[in-house]
Amino acid sequence: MSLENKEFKPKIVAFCCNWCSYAGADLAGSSRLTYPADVKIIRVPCSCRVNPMFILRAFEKGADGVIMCGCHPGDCHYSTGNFYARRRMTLLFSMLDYIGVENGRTRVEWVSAAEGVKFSETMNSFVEKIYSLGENVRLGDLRCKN
Amino acid sequence: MQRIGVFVCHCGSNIAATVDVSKVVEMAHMEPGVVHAEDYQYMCSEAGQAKIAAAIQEKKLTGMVVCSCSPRMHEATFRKAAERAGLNPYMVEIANIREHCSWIHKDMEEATKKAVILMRAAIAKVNLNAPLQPGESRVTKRALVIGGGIAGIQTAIDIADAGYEVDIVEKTPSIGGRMSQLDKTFPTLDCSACILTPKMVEASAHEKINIYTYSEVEKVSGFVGDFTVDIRKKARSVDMDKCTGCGVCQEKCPSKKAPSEFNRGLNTRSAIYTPFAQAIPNVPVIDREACIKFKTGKCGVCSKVCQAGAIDYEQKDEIVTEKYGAIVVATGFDTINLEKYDEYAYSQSKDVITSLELERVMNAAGPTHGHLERLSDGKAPKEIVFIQCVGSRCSDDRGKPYCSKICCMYTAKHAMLIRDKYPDVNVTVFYIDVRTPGKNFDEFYRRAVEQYGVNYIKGQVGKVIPQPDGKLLVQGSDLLDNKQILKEADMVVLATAIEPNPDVRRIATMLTASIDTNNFLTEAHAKLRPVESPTAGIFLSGVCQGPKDIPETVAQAGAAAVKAIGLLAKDKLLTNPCTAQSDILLCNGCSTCENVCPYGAITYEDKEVNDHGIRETRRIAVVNSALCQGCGACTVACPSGAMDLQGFSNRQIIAEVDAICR
Amino acid sequence: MSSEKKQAELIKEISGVNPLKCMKCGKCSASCPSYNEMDIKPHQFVSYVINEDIESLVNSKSLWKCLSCFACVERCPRDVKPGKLIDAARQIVVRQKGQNYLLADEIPELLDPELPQQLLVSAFRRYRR
Amino acid sequence: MQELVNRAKELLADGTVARVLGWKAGDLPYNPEPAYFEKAEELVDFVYNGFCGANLSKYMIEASKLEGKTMVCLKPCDTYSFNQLIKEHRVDRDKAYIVGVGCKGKLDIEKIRKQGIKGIELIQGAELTDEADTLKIQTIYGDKTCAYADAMLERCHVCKGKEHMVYDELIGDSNETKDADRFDEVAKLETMSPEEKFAFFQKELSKCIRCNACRNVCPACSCRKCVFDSTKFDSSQKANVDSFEEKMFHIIRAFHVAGRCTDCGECSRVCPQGIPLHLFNRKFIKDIDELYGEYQAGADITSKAPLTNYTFEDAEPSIVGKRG
Repeated sequence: MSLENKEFKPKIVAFCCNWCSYAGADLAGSSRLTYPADVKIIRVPCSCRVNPMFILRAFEKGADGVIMCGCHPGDCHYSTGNFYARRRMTLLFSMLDYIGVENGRTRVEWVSAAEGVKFSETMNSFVEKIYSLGENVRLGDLRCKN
Repeated sequence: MQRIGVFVCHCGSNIAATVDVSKVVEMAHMEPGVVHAEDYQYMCSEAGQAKIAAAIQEKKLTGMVVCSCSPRMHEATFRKAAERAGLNPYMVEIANIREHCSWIHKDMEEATKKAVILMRAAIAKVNLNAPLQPGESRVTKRALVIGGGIAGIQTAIDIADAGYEVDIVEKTPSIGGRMSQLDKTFPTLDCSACILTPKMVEASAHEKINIYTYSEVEKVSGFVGDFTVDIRKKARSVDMDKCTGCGVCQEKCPSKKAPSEFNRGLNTRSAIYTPFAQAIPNVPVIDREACIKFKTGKCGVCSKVCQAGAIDYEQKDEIVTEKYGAIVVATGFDTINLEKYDEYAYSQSKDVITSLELERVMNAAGPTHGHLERLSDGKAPKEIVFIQCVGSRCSDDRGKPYCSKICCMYTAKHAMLIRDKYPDVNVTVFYIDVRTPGKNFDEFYRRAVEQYGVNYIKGQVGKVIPQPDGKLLVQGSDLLDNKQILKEADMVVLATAIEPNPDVRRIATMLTASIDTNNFLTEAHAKLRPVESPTAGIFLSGVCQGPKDIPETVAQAGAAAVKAIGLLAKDKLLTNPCTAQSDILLCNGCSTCENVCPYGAITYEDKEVNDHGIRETRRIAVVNSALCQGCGACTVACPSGAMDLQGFSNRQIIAEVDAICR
Repeated sequence: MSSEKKQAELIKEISGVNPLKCMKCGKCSASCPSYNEMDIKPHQFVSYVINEDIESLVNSKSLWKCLSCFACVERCPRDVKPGKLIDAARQIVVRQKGQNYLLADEIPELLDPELPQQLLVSAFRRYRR
Repeated sequence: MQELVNRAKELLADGTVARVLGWKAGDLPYNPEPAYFEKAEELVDFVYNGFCGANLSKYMIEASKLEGKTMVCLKPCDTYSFNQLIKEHRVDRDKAYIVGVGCKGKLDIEKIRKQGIKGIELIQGAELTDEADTLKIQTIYGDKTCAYADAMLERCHVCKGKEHMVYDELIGDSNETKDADRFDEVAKLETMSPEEKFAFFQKELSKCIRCNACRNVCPACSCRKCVFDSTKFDSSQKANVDSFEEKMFHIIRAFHVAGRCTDCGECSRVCPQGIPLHLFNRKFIKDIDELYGEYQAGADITSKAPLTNYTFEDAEPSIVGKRG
């Protein structure tokens, strides 16, 4: 299979907190609100469980976009988790931007358990963005690319 | 290597219509560690669970993945099924191929591919799962209620009625709280003392309730089910056991200049005092700041007149240490300081008073014995102006950004009571909005207007100007008539914003209970867990959680009691095993994790370690798994990766990432 | 952007005020010493800006009756500061007149014996920047 | 320097300290190295001059475990690191007798070499007590001179100041050497296009040989075991086979020290490949200052670090795209 012929199918990892965003994704599902199958969700207890190393790891292994979703600030199940997550991600994304990684490849969105619509809209717009950016060539282990 | 079983559910056609389940089973066989894979119509059914149990036993599974609906739906079901078949329930992982896959994708090939990837991620995770055992911790069958107002009293009575021991800690010399200072209550206008006093008596007479008045919580340690609390019993200088409450000491005390806290400083009291007549306990305290004996060493009148010999000048503060299973915070509120509101002339004129002061003025036991009179000259007022929202709904630092909730109703009550008792007095209320959501509340307010002729003007007051003749010139605006109003009044009453008792900050810190920017205690969930603090074992009762009127406070007090009873009824607590653990060999002891833990679950201990032959004592983080709720904030804050979360470990999540990006 | 909207945005920018914070309590109007002289009252200023009717504002009598005593700014519980909005509307008028700030020499002939002294002081404060 | 040696002898003699942590001369005129001295006689080898750039704070982690106190010589910038280590419970303040030594800017031999000065035999003017602002360098090709300021380390041009944050006594005066803003370089990179940024960092980071010198010298990288050496993240010591390894390593290293890095500049000083590693740390410091308020790690031992703190109104991560 030659590279040129291959249709670009992005790999997108979504980290969702158990209490709000994962439930929001469930609601999107039960409401049959579609979004592309390129998105795969990993359940974490809280957005503050997401280590920047996980995000870099995803890119290293060939992810084209990574999105993290959590409870809205102030609504965290653990009361303060997403506040820490917000600072960590802001700094990490800023660093990735600084070394020249397209900034659209990373995103944080706050999605409550009631926001199935927002979840699906968020994923649709994120996937669209990743399609427009194309394959992630600046980060990633080239051995993982085929 | 794990022996993993994969169970793919059709969920009728919910999954099977979009995902090729047999293909998923086929792909499962190719994954490392998988020794069994099958699909079935409904995995959650009795028959489905039986299949799982059979596979666990026949194939000696050490882990399993169910590809089905959301774990939020059936994770518990499958974990229980696994446990019954002898597999540790935490060796079960769910691949959500319904909500996150079959329901949102239409193309079968695409959905099947995704389902396979989700399954692979779950298998990769299960490969790294370890059996977890929920911990157990014991429950001390005793509750502590901090604050002896109506909220604390109600909570204590409800818990005690369920058969559990309760201690109330109250800072002032008597229980009763703010409600004891009120004259009448809305919307029924019954006398506050008449409904409160029986409750106070009931609490004090209850065999399961023990009341510490004139006492404060000094130190709290421990965790849900097993708190240890130090209570400081301040020296009363009066022996509680000997005192008969005859009151002679108060009568004879020569020092009578101390401002009365109960009457909001509107009059004075003696140095040895009970705050009010119905005080419980009916034992006075000596205010050592005001007492002549304590200031000069001479006097001792009270000791001489006390026939019971109860006066004890030598008494010292005493620390009582007690264990509790649950703690209820009921610290209540105070009115805000009006110092920064020059324009209302509160500190310039005695005739500008707060609504709480008006309660005392209207009360028969108050400074004016219930006569409505000006505090400056004792004259009967003819024009009274009420100003609403003083310090509430303010975005600047002079006031509070929130609505204090109770002011609209008590102002209507005051206006109505005055018009009822003194029909010749004109009452004007300047309001921004009249907020009356509550049973019979709007009807109450309408009665004030329609039946009692209270003059409501929409518009805030800009300035109150004391006049040389003692009158107060009120300059306000009428937004409906679009005109500015100048009104001469004899008395101005300010509906002052309420704020949480300032002590709550100290208490919240001790309890590691979180508070918001306005110092109100935060609830575990704004809608679904409104009487619990995010810190396990801490419950919230009354205004410490947010502005409330009496019925709401009592309702919340009961709810807090039920939650506390629910906890005390258990002999042991099973703790969530998905907690953080620190690796003794990796931990730096740097305290970073402690700083982000919302539950105060992390402490540090000097531990002897053997690091590949190097024996030394190191400062190591220790997680109290009874307190840890498993958020994982510490695991990311930890620079060395020593802190990890069981059930969501770094390697597990990385394995999922790798599986998805494969 | 329509010219009305532009002007309203300009007022917000000059004054640094977010009129949407107003809770319509009327404390500004209650505090205003020039209230009776005004055709558009201080609290109404806020809604005029919200409704983007700047035309009426700049043509109102109120614009020149405001003493800039800033009682409304001091007392506003919501940080909306109607006085600043009025100030900004005046600024717009001045700018429309070709950026010509008042020269000291021109003042005597402009003086109106009715004009309150405080207005003059505040005018100096503002235009000497 | 003599004053330092004399004081060290006194402290050793009266038993206040059991050892002295300073620098001893290396085999070349410009490579002194950190050293312990336990006896007065050993102090003949003690040096303190413009080439003593090494930050001795990190050595105090091990020295804190030894019997008795250690006299440690800390330059003003080193004291920030020491404070940060106190805050993280890694050093024992009671085990240290801190002599705050004066500093008039530390020298970078690479900068001297870049001026074409090779075959160096002797350098004069690098002593703290030397008044001259020129270095006299004796080489096998004859005598050369070099302005002191031109030979200074990058970090000294953006010096945090000549105050010591923590000390028991002070010896020697310091000079104000700051003549540039420490965020200028970062700001310049920020304005580049993504392609230019990527090219810049790709070029710099491809030089990395994963020798771990930056990690070993960094006082904030004081973990007992680095995550890159542990099995916890499946990231341990992998072969240096692709372009991502270094990026991951350096981003994570900078992230792990974000909010804790005092900007001591040791990482850049020791990098054998000359990678400007401080650009990573400073980017985080700049972001923290701009987004969460100015914060200098090590300026005190009580304030909350930016990554263990928050406010409700904190910027959203999307600000990264909006700043342009």
